Amino acid sequence: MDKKEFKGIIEALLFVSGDPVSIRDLAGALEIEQKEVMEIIREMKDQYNFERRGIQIIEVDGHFQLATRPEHFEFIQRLYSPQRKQGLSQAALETLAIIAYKQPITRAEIDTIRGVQSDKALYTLSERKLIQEVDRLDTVGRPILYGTTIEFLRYFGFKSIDDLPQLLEEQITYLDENTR
Amino acid sequence: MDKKEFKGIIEALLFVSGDPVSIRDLAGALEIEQKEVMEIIREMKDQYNFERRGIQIIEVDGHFQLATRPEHFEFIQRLYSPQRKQGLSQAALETLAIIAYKQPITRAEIDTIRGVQSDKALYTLSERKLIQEVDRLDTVGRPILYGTTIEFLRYFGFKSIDDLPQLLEEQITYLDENTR
Amino acid sequence: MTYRVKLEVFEGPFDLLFHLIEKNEVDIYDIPIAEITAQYLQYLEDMRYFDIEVASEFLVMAATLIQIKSRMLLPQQEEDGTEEDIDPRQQLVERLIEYRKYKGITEELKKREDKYQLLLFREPSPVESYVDYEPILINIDISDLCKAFDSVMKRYSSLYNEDTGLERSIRRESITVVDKIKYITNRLRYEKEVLFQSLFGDGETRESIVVTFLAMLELIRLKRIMVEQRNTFGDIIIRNRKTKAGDK
Repeated sequence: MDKKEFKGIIEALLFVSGDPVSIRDLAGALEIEQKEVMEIIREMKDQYNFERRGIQIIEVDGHFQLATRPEHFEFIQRLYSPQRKQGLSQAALETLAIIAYKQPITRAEIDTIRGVQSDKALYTLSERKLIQEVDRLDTVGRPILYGTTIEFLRYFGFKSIDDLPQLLEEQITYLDENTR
Repeated sequence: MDKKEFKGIIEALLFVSGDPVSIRDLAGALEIEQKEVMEIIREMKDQYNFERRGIQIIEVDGHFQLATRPEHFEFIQRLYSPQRKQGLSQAALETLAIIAYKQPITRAEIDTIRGVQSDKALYTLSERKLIQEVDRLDTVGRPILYGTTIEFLRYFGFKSIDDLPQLLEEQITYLDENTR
Repeated sequence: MTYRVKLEVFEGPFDLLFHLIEKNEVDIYDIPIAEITAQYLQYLEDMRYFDIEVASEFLVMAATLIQIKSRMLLPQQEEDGTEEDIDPRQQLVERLIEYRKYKGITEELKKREDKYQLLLFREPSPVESYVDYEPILINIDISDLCKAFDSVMKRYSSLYNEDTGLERSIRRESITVVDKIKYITNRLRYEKEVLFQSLFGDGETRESIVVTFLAMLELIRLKRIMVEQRNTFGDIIIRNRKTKAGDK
């Protein structure tokens, strides 16, 4: 089978699934190595972008999914008027930023950084499955330790959790350099 | 907007829809003539075929839809195969056969025929949605009467519940005649 | 004079302080504490004016600011001989800087949220349209069902009828699974597709049917054949499994 054939099959698999498909499942269906799948998908991504296709391959935590492009939203809206979900509040975003960067983290620590109580924000974020209880601290009251979810990655378009600290750190360095 | 852009948008629209989209709707969303849409789609079809893509555009009665290709069917099945259900145990199969043939039937009756308790089998079959509670007997304890489900019919390719006992009877008579 | 200014809402005292620092364009490391404190307190006044409940955190911060201010006004004590004094603002500055980190990230997240909200996905295709190889699915079909029924009824009747037990003992071995596997693969060599039903000829014995079925299951397990039902109620068709990847 040539690479073109593999690309076609991967496209078909992602199309049928709708949901994210793990690289492991793709490799299993194609009966090739995961490494090879990765390489093919990387090429596909480039091709899709180069050809300005209507779909793109997004990657979240070792899973791949087909999605439309933001620039086509307007046209899709004309035809289907999909509802845009309400964005997160400033408080929720702030809380999420702290959790993303400092996870696992307790509510008390978040409150200290923010200078305000974060109960409501934590509730919203849990409801939207953007954060989860990852563990509990071994101290009095066994406080919950929060962390981000895969949904968080998808929601903000991060490939993996490793993308995150890097990006955040860059920003901080950048901010510091530009304000000192 | 160039043709490539239109192609991208059409792809996105068809991708999101899932259902067939009329040429009129496409023309409306793109704000171009239907004739032009037709021409673009014709080109897209050719491209998809030429590039042996994983998806194709199928046309039904002035409506367009994305679909996978038959030659990729096998791979799609492989993808789904890890989720394949386990086979039914002999106990479950027996219980199902009794219910299919003798429905509506109580658990006590099933137990009598099988000579053993059927709780677990009944649970499994309910879980798999092959049987359901169809009624309750009007006696002490109001025991549940079990019957088969639509899923059961679908699964075995029966058109209706009426076909079932007859067919089973025929088959069993047939089996019996040929073995006795 | 009513002044109808929409009061900006701040997430907390740090948010407000940070806003004041930016507004006054002052160095975060050298905050003019008297000025900022005055503005901070004014804001709390405005909140009261607009009947906005002032959260306790804002009041705690107000107290902190006033405390820092007074400490800065006090003459520096040098009794322990240390040259450089600890800036009373230091702790506050550190916390502000920590807070600012996440403020920056929050903006980035907001931007990303706006962008990725515009991505749309596709509903998964119904699995059934791809997997209606039901015999592969759970490896049972109608004849299995009959077999099961038959055997259970036999067992049941044997409890009450001795005859059936006798009958069973004189049954003879005839066709093996291997024979049937050969038969099926042989047919598939010449026919592209074989109807499942056609595997059972007239006058087939029950063993033969069961054995044929077992042979079919074995071939499915070995991935030698594919069983397909194109329509939900359609015929079951047996085909050689296509090995597109090329046979080794």
